[in-house]
Amino acid sequence: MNPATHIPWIASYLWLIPLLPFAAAGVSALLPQRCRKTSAGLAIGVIVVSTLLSFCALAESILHGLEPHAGRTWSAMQTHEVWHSLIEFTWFNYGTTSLKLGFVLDPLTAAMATMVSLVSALIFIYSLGYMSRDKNFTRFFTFLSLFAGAMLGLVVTNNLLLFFICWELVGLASYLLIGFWYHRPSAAAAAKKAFIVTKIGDTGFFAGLLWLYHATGTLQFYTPDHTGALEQVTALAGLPGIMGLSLAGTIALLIFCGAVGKSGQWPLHVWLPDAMEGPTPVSALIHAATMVAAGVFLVARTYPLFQASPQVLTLVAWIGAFTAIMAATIAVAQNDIKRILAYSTVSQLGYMVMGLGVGGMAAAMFHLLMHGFFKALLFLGAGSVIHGCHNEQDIFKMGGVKKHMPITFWTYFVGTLALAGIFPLAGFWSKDEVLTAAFRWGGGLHKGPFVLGCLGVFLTAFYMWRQVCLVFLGEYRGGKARAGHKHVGQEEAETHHETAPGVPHESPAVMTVPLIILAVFSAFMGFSGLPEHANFIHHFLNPEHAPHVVNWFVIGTASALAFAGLGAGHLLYGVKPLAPDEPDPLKAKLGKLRDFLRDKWYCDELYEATVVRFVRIAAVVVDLGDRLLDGVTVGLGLLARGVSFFNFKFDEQAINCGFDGGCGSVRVIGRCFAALQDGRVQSYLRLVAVTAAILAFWFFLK
Amino acid sequence: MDENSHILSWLTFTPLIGAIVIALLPKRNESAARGVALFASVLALLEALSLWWRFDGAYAGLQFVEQTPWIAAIRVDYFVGVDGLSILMVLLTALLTPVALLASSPIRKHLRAYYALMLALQTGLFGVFTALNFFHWFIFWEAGLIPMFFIIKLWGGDGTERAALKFFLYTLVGSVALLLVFQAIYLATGTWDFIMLRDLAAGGGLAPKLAAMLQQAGIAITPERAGMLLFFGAFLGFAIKAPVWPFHTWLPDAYTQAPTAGTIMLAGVLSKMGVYGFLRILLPIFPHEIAACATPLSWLAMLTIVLGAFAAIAQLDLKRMIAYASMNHVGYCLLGIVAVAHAAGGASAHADWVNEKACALNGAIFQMFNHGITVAALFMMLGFLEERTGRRGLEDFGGLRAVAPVFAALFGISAMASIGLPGLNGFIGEFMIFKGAWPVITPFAAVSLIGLVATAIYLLNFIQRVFAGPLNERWAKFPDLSRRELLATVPLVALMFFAGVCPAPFINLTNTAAMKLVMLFQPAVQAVSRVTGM
Amino acid sequence: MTTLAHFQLLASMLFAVGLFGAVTRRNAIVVLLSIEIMFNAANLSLVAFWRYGPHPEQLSGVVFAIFGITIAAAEAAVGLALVIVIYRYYKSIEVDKMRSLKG
Amino acid sequence: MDVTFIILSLITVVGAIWAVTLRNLIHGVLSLVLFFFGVAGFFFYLNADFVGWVQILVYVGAVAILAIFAIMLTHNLTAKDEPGFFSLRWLTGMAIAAAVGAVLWFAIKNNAAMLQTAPAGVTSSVADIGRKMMTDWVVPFEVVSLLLTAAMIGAIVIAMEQISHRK
Repeated sequence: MNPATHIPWIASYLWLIPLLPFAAAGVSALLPQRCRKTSAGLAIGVIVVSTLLSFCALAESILHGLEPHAGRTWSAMQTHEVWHSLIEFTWFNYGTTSLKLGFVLDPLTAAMATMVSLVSALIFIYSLGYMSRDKNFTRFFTFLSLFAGAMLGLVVTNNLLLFFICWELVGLASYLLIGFWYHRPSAAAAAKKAFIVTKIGDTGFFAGLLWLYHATGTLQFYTPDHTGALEQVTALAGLPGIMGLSLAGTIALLIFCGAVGKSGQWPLHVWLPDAMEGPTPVSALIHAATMVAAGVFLVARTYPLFQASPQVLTLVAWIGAFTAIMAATIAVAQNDIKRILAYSTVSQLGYMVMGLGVGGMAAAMFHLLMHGFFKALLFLGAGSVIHGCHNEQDIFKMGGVKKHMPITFWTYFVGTLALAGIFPLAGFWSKDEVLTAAFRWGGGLHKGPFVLGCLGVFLTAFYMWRQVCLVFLGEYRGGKARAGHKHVGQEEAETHHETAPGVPHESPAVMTVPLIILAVFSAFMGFSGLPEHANFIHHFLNPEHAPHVVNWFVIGTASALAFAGLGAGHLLYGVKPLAPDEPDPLKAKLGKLRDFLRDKWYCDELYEATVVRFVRIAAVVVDLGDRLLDGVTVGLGLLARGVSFFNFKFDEQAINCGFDGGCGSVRVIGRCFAALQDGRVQSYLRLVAVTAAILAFWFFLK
Repeated sequence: MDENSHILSWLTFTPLIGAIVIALLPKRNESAARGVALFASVLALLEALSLWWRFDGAYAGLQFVEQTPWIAAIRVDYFVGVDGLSILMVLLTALLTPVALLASSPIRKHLRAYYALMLALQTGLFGVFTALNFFHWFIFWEAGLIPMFFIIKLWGGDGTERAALKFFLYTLVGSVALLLVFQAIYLATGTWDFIMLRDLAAGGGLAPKLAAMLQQAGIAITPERAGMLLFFGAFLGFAIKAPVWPFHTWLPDAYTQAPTAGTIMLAGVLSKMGVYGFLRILLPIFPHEIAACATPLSWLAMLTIVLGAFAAIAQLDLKRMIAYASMNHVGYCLLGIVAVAHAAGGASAHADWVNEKACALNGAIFQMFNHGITVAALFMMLGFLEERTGRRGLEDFGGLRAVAPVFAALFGISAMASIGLPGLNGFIGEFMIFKGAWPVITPFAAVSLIGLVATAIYLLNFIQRVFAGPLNERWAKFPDLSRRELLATVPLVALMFFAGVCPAPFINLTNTAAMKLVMLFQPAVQAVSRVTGM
Repeated sequence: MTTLAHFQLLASMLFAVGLFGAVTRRNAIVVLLSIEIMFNAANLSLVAFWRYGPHPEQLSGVVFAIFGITIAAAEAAVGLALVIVIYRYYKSIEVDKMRSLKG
Repeated sequence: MDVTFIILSLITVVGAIWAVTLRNLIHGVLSLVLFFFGVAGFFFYLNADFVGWVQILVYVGAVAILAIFAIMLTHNLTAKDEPGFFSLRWLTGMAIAAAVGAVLWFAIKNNAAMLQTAPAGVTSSVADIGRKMMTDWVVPFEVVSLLLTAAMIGAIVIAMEQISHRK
């Protein structure tokens, strides 16, 4: 770093944003379980400080980002480049060189850090209420802090390796939190599944990282002298990679593997719905608002590599579009409130990935930020409903909750409309951006993602309204005391025996206040991305590619489809509220197709039958091979014993038995010789000596 | 550097003195053996730490050298010293022995013999890692083998006969191969000295001498083949010890049957003897041969990694599982070493092969250290598990986290270090190895990445079956770690964090030596970048 | 002067003594040791042949003797191990009691 | 026939005879050691110094010690119920030994080449032997090495399997 250039103070202290939560996690890991208040207070206090720092970073970058060449440029920036400010340090030396890590402050970082820390802070506070009776409360906040630290770390880093490190730590935190109720076999299995499935993607990411490191000699995204990994893309695009791609394309593809795993894209989406085994705040924080968006953020961060390879971008777009539509169809046929939201998350992530693939990086990031707010809102709302309905998660056993939980209802309602993309809520603007980008992508087959995306809008609106109708409208269907709560965990059950069972109840303020704040954000944040003129977000994140034209066709189609979806949902579920135990009307309408959707396109079964089975068989085969090898070595030693045993048996069975009967005369002669052969060694020796002596004499005399 | 301090000799023989003291203890005073052993091993640890303190990482040559003629007739010197290749191994040995002794409480019979053998083993290990003359290096090498054999046999589990015998025969074959190789080398060159042999080999003088010697014996052989022949012999010796697939079948039995402390030493340190042999002997003394064999060796490294990992998935016995995991992790070291030997090729924007290879080699050495720490912790905790319950089947437990949270947490951290989670030690070594190996042997490195995923599969399976799920009522009274067990475990876990977050102090120790070794394989570059003070 | 015949006669005498022990004594250890005596006699004969032979520079006899000693050592190691095993099995080391060679 | 030869002959023959006849096994082994030394003396006498040293090392140092160990381990300090001197067994043995000895005697006596005297200047330096071993004799050398290794392993295996049986 050129010492003369001015670094804004917040860039110098950017590392504090992730480090504070890490420190909190470390301290609270050493605290005994009884220090509940200390642990929670520490976690919340620290995340609030991080949030404030993030806001400072945002302010700083807005100040500079909007006027990139207004006198106070930090390094010799070309005018078209995004403003950024760098800090770097050496981790260790090897050979004659060193491994440098660093942090970057740029608009992408600032926006993402703000969203992550803000949503995290709200969810931490919400958790105070939700987890209040859990006996591992202290650990919960430890893990949450660990998660927040890792997530913020990957946001602020300027180095792909540090990114990967935080990325893995995020995966660890996710593993720990999904398996938080470890005594449930399903939670333990889901945690393992999440870790391994994302690890598969991470391996690709790791390979891409190694390759990029070798090819560019650095892993810093940007360096003051413009030799960062992302600043050498032009050179990489000229080198050959694998499968006919350029080296840049190959690396991008490998990095995208990581994003597919973490962001739950097809074909590695299977872990995300299972991850709902974790406590609901975890689902909100990790599996809706922040962690799963890390994959999208990764692609956005390394976007120059992707831009260098149109083939990879095409793949990204189609995977995103396919995931969006597939997850949306699955969400339609689910009954579990959290699973619906989980598939909705997968679907929305598909939108973001599609947005990246079609070249709308800023649009995708915008959708990511907005989605972070409203999906966190929806999950926390769902948590509140589950809390209020005594741990019921089946939406067919809810209904009429609006009366009992008005705050939850209204905030949830805002979230639903935002997700469905209804004007003027956040989702409307961001989804519109993504669809516009897809529309502009090209003609012919390249319109595919746009069409799938539009279909997805309809389905999104439909399943969300189905949920609202079934949960909040009509009459409460879960009044009867149910003997077995199939989803109820011990801890979750313990959290509310203060109210009588049977009637839903509103959640405490510590839970509703975060809902209200998030609802406000979901409602109004969209205006930061108004199209037409002064599209703030676009200018801010990616001034190079800001579209300036409003596409009324896209807006019209998307809005119409969203309203159609809401209408269809209302027709099926809203007009005539369902009675208790009445089957899903969708069953009649879709028939076998519904089973297919309810069973998630049989993805799990398919993987079980192919990948998992393959690994199992491979392991067994390797193990057998090993035993065989062992057998060969040991067997060589045993071979001699085996041969003699066989020989013995042969003598015993074939020779002795066969000849015994008919050889009486032979026996007589045999007995004579047998007398000679008395089994004493020395007799033989004598015989040998005498024979030798006689033979020698005979030899001499001859 | 104080050349006359004899610190290495003191370090090497401190445990032996302890062993002799134990042997002289009166029989009724058996329990004192434990105290004496601990004292001697802690003393050795302190000496090793002082060695570390005084070690100059920037100096590429040997330090604390002691050289005196010993058997003049066959030119055997007592010649010891440490450099960056061995300092971490000396530290590892010094560190793990007290830990293993702390984990020895299940030993109930023949206490004196047990502790004396453990200390003798430590002396053997120190000797192997400091000796620079084949003759007494080999004596120590064997001296490490014999106590181990008895430890497995006398204090091991039910199947010790087979395990001990297999261990003994396998390693004996390796030792005989090594001995023959060095006899031939001695006859051809008249020296046992590793350093002289390295210089000779670097000048290309070793193989012709060998061929000449064999020709004199009436065997017509080209220098290339002569060198290759001896390389294979030495390779066999180290491949069995490491072990490298397919010379590994002694490993699961020996690791499983040995008592906990024995397994800690076997997996933690003895397996490093093989890899150390690659560093100290195969790379410097057979540079051309190992370079010529780099591709087959890459196959072996890859197979060791992948097959080890898959075999671990299939195991239902936890100790066997971790045994295969250990093999899998040693495979990474080998991958890094092979990358150094491989003739680098291909186009690249930054064809900085020396640094790539130095990275791989540093990574391999660091991985040896890390793996020693991690696998020792894993085996130790498995030992605690077995000690408490008498079981070690994958399906015998369940939900232990509820009753033993500290145990679960420490085990989880160790498992994560083994998986290679960033922030813990395993990641640094693996990252550096892969970083260096990737450009050199891309296909092998890429396939080896499967090993990383497979490691996650079996270790998470382990955690899920043993620590998560509903509590197996049978173990409702399972005690959490005692103070003594914490004393043995926590330092290792702390070291995992430290090495994972601040690898620089460790890599600084090894870097110059690694660079020097890499330069042997990059003669063209040597002329240009002579920066490391050869 | 000592001629080659002196050595050969001495060697044959020692061989005969060893043979006597081997066929006479019952104790397996003594039998083994008698065999060692026979080995020694043979080695003595070989060395003497070398010393008196036409091509001493070939060193054949010496080398043979060394091989002989090696083999005798191997034989002694295995033999005495066997004796110990046999003792454990039969609780005796009398060769007469070992009759498993009988067909 | 010089004095050295006579003394050495006495030592060896007496040692050998004691070794095969004494009842006390320990005494027998000690006589055997005497015999071994005698043979070693002959080797020195014949200018085969190296063989002599090897003889002492291997026989006195290893074989005799091994034998003593075997005696101790089998608790067999004296050979009990060994038949007397004039038993049939001993007489047969002597007859056989005498027959074989006679054959050899006969062979030696009838060979004129046996009467030659020792040429001067015949030596066997260690270096020469080593060179021969590693050149002309390298294959037998390796075979014998292998045999020795196999014997070592075999001895260990044999002794060890019994331990496992006992358990």
